Amino acid sequence: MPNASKRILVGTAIALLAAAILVFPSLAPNPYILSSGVLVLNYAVLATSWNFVGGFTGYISLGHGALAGLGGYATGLLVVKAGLPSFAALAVAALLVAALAVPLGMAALRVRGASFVIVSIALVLILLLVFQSWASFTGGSRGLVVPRPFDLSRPEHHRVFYYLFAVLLAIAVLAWWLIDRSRFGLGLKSIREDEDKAEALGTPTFAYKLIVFVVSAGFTALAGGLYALWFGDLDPVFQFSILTGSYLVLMALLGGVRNLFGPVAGAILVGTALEYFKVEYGDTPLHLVATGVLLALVVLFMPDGVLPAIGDLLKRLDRTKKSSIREVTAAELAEQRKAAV
Amino acid sequence: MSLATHELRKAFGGVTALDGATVDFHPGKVNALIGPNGSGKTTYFNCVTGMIKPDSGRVTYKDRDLTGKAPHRIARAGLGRTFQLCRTFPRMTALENVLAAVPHGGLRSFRTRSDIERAMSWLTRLGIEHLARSEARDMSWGQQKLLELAGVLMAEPETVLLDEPAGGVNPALLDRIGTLIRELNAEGRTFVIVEHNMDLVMSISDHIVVFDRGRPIAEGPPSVIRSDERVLGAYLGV
Amino acid sequence: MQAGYGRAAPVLRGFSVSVPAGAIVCLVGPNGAGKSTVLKVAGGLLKPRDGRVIVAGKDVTGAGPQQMLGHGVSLVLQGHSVFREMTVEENVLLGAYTLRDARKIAERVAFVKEIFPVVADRWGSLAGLLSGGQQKQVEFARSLMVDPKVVLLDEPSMGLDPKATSTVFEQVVRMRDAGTAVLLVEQNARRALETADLGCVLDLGRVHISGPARQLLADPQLGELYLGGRPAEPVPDI
Amino acid sequence: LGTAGCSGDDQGSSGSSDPIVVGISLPLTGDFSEPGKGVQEGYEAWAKVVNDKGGLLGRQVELKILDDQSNADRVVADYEQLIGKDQVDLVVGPFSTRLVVPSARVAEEYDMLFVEPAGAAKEVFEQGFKNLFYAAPAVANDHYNHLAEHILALPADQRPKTAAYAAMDDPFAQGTAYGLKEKLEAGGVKTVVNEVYPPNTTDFSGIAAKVAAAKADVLVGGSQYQDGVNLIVALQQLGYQPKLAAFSTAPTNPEFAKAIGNKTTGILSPTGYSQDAPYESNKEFVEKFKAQFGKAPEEDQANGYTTGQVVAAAVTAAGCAEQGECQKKLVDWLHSNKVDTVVGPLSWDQTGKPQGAHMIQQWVDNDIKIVLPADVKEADFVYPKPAW
Amino acid sequence: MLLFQSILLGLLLGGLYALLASGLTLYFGIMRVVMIAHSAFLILAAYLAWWMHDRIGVDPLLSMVVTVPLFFAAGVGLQRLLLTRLRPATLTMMSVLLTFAIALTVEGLLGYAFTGTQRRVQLGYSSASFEIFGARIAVVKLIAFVLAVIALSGLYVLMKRTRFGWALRATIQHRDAARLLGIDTERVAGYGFGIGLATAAVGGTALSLDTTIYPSLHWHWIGPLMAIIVVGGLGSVPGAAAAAMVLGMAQSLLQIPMGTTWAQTVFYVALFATLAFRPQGFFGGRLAQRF
Ligand SMILES: Nc1ncnc2c1ncn2[C@@H]1O[C@H](COP(=O)(O)OP(=O)(O)OP(=O)(O)O)[C@@H](O)[C@H]1O
Ligand SMILES: Nc1ncnc2c1ncn2[C@@H]1O[C@H](COP(=O)(O)OP(=O)(O)OP(=O)(O)O)[C@@H](O)[C@H]1O
Ligand SMILES: CC(C)C[C@H](N)C(=O)O
Ligand SMILES: [Mg+2]
Ligand SMILES: [Mg+2]
Repeated sequence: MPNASKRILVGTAIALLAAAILVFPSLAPNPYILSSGVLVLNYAVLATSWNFVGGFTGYISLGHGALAGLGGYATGLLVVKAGLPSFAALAVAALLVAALAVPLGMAALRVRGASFVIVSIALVLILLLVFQSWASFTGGSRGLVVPRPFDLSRPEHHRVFYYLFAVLLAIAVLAWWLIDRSRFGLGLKSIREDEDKAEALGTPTFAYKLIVFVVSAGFTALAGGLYALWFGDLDPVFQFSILTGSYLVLMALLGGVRNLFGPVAGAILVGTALEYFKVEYGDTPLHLVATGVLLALVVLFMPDGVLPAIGDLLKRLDRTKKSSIREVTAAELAEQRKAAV
Repeated sequence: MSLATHELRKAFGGVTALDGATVDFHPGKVNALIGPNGSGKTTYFNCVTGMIKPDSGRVTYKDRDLTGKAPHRIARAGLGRTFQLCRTFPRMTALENVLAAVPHGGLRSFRTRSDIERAMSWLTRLGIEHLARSEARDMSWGQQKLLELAGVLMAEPETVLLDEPAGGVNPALLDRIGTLIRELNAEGRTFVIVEHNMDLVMSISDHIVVFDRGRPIAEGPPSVIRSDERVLGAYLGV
Repeated sequence: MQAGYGRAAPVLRGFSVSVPAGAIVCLVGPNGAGKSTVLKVAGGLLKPRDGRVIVAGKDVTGAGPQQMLGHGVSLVLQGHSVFREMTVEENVLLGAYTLRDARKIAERVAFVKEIFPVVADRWGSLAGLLSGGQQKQVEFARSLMVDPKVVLLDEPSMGLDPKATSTVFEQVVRMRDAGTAVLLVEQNARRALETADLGCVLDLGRVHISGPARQLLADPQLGELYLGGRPAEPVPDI
Repeated sequence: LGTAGCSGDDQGSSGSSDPIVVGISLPLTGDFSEPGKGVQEGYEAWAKVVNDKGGLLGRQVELKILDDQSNADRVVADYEQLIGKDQVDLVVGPFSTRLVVPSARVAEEYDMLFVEPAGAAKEVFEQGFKNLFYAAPAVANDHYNHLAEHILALPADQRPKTAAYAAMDDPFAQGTAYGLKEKLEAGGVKTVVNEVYPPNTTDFSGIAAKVAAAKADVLVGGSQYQDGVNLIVALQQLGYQPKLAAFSTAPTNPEFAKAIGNKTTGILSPTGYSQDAPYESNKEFVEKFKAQFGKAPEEDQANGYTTGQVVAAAVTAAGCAEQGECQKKLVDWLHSNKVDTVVGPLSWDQTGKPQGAHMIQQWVDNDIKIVLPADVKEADFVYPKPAW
Repeated sequence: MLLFQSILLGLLLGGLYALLASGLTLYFGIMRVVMIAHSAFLILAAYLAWWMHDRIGVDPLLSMVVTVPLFFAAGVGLQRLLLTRLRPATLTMMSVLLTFAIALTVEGLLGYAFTGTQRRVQLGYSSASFEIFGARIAVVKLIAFVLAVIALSGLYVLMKRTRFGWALRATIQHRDAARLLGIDTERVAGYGFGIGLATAAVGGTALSLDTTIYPSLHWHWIGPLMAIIVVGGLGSVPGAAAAAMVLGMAQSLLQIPMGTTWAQTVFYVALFATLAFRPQGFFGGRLAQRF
């Protein structure tokens, strides 16, 4: 019974969220709010993409910003240098980044825990160096200008991309859900808990990690590429930034990494908070302090995220206490068993 | 011939953990592997299941060479194992822990009725069904030990390698586990059990291999081992 | 005494035990009964929700492990608690962390090296690289470095081979003879009860039966339920 | 700078007494914060001067300034906000080429006039912007034109033979250095070292070692500020003495002399602005600026002020200042007219590129003075440079 | 000549890297904490040195009298107030995020207090140097190097030879067991963290002698330092020192043919090579986790 009511609750929540996302553009009072909406959706896709790796396998990557940057640059370069149509370029770019994620993942996923985090940071820094230095190809610090896919007025441009991001988000969330309920997903989660044990139980851990890393990279690249088409100006310093990567982690954590909509909720919260800090403390570096403090609070007091915290709260209101201790003595158990035989 | 190793050797720096272990386990039987602390039993399991690579020697299973294969491949070939220091998935519930051992297969949902029923029945057989929805990290040592056993049995490997299944398990329950092992063996499963609890070993095994310093020094049925002098000297300490 | 973890239901529900100096009290019970929890409370790792811990007539409820050590209470944990990335030497010497008397330490070191040969053999290697049983031995050796008034041992024989098990039980007896109060948790229940003076069966966080160890051992009903034997009359539950 | 809220008054038609709101995003924090703040002062000085005189078209001028944290993504959002949400009447540019390019695109797409104080690199003018105007005399690549002419005019035996270039990886900084490099190479001065370093470089000993080992006659630093100082100190540590050393922007900074141990004599730098320049409005600017901020204006401040002047000229001529049709009028007017500013008369080609040249300053007797071109010089060109 | 000069420069640079990396190694190897904020504190120390020099006029080296104890105390505080709250099971991962947050906070506060302007200590001997075998060594760089060597040796002795060092390592490996042996784990862990942070104070002072500082500079240091500790073998102080020297030298030498930017990639190339060929690091082994 609690299962059914829970399902109804979740169902309504999803419907409400979807409806809110869909009607937002028509309620947005001006193009600026709309463009902020695009940004938040972009964050939501990125955080959800991050969560394929972070949520399932427990490998925390601070380097996903770099994958998004790669997606953006690949899309841009394919349009500019190869003359591909924008969305063909986007698709090819995502495939390229996914392909590149194979060797990257093979190197990075060999190590666990802290080493992996370090590798992911290194990934950002090395790509930054390469994209800055290899100016003849990437445009270097001059940046890369990605032509607009549609000839639309700016507000219309925002609106179209808003819906494109919404579609991408829906696909990413769906993919996450599919994996979450699958055996593949359970295998990934067992990696998160104890990799050796999982392997001994027959899970091809390396292949699993690699597959999910590639999937994650693909979605991240799609988001990055779509962002490039929307935004138009790429600069290595901002495309390959640890800060972006860490915002994704913050969002996913804040929302809850074990939860389908955790990253989305986190993106909405953090995205809005970032805007707010900017407005409030915009002319001082205190926005960094605010971000830092927020992150610290989440890590210290809500390491499982907001959604699970709310879930716990609901559970606590629910009176029925659960306990792990056995409620019958060994003797009673023996009796029961005898009766059952 | 099922699980066998030939001249398996493994040294860690100066310590020779396995020193030419040639062993042949009897298929369809309950085999025991005993020996003093540090005689190389766990290392032997690790080599067999691919967790570490032997320096030399061969591991074969049903005439297939498994030496140096990845652990998951070996597991899929039909060898399941438990760990001496019990290893459960701490933040997964007991039920999920057991389900995680179901052979994996793509995006199909794991929440099939039969899987769950099977998992629950294993928990019940090991006396921890009341913990199905508790996370493993909240369990006592012995409970985790049992949970791990349930996990490996869920995978239904043809050959089950158990590293000290009795460590920390209540003796009353242990009797039941002994019975369970015999039952499963009767269904055709092969067991290789590392254990220091001689009562258990002597009562359930058909064939015993005794290790000392990384190699077998004796083997045979319990009655023979019980009175083997080398075993008495090296292991039982009498 | 009442105790539990986090917000979950209590694990110990009105449990009391007293351990006279110069006696071994053995605590047995099914997995998850709360034995380890009793020791953790007594050792100061877990604060009881209700009830008191009394050492030598003094109420020390709520004291941390460091203070408990000051009161002469020493606890050896269940499972493996060696410092894996430190050498055996460092592990053993850390056992004497609170001692300052170099000569006494040297004496103790010589003593543990003698009774556990593996400690001497592997003096310089990292403890984490030893086999499971070897680690257990190092751990026990570490606990022998001090002379506490009260020793709490959580399954000290788990994973040990028969020889080492005997050594451990000998040492427990030696401690008792030296006037130490020993509270021993064991799943190797028959052996433990043979050694102990008093026995106490714990189930569901309560004392089920307690009495002289020999008497418990002889009780056929207890045997079936907790030691492997015949069932006793059920105790009503709330 | 308490400025207009978010009310977004949509009917700011000319003739009303509402203030004219000018929207600006500036890098007040982050990498470009120092020059960013300089430009801010320039803007504020301009607004005060205009308002003291009764405003533009009889309306007061109000600045709405946002901080973009030196971040290109932010700067776009800022202009998006200024134009879309705050409905400002006019926008003017941020500091630095890196931020100008993306923000100019937003203005372009909302059909807004975009006069900017600091997008000097040539990339700015290659984007096809139709509404952009750079409010300074010359683009980066032309900053050293006078110096190049002078060097190449030296008698053959005095003329330097080799040159070393070290430039920050930044379109502007590289633009200045490479503008000179191109001309010197064409004139036969051999390039012996050509180094590019990322903006965040702090350790210059490696670059310095290369330059010192090559013993180049001329050293050209494509620098912003601190990197120039660091490079000089590293070179001093290695005992390298060039005959001629030129750095973009760094030497004009008030802290410069002290930072390199006062061994400044002979160091060169291009500038688009001089406090003593004879242009009509300049005297007023220097005077009022000093009164307002208690210090003399530098180049960054002048650039901000100039930007204001350019916009003001267009608004006055077109007789309007609001979003919509009016912006086109402003743009058209600027394309076909010349504006008198504190850096001299400015006019632009179709891409918004100004048509002037920079002057060359040199440290002489603990002061920085204009030495080139000869017709406006305040001191004689020192060559070769004394040891530092 | 250029080669010899570059080798010298590489050596001096390597010394500084070694000191800073060993602080990181301390947290990680001994405490399983990935301390992203280490370089933020490094910059903070440099700022304090600069500030004292600028305001009070004392030599930056003297600032250590204040910063080293201050940082030690701050480290103890951080550990006791924040890091202890993390669950042991997820300590490593969560510590990354927590210390990342601390880094952001420090950076923001630095920016707030001192603005984003680049700062540099101006000393009478900033550009002084002396010559050996035709190459020049700047006095400030030599001082920084000597500081690094002293701090590094002190650290090594402390960890391997003192009771405190043992207690610290025991605490990290099995906290409950350590408590049961009478070790005051809270205090010990706090001190351990304090010592790590104190190395940042020394390093920051050394850094301030010869480079520019600005609030976001710490990002610039994180990458190379992290790469060094992986190449050196996570947790090994001598390993970190050796890797730092080798990589510092390599960076310096590679600058000759490749230029500044590409030369920086040597750290990451080394990092990836390490992972490919010797994941446990080139200069120190780690336990196999399996059992
Ligand atoms: N990773 C390792 N590195 C170094 N030495 C090791 C390693 N693993 C095991 N050894 C050594 O190899 C020997 C055999 O260890 P193993 O764990 O196989 O013993 P075991 O027979 O399982 O003993 P126990 O009954 O105590 O579990 C021991 O001396 C141990 O110290
Ligand atoms: N950290 C914990 N959090 C929550 N519950 C716990 C925790 N540790 C133990 N428990 C629960 O408390 C009960 C008693 O555990 P305890 O470890 O004391 O049992 P035990 O008698 O020592 O069992 P074993 O023989 O298996 O070691 C168990 O039901 C267990 O599920
Ligand atoms: C002349 C300067 C104001 C130009 C500016 N530094 C730029 O990046 O374009
Ligand atoms: Mg073993
Ligand atoms: Mg227990």
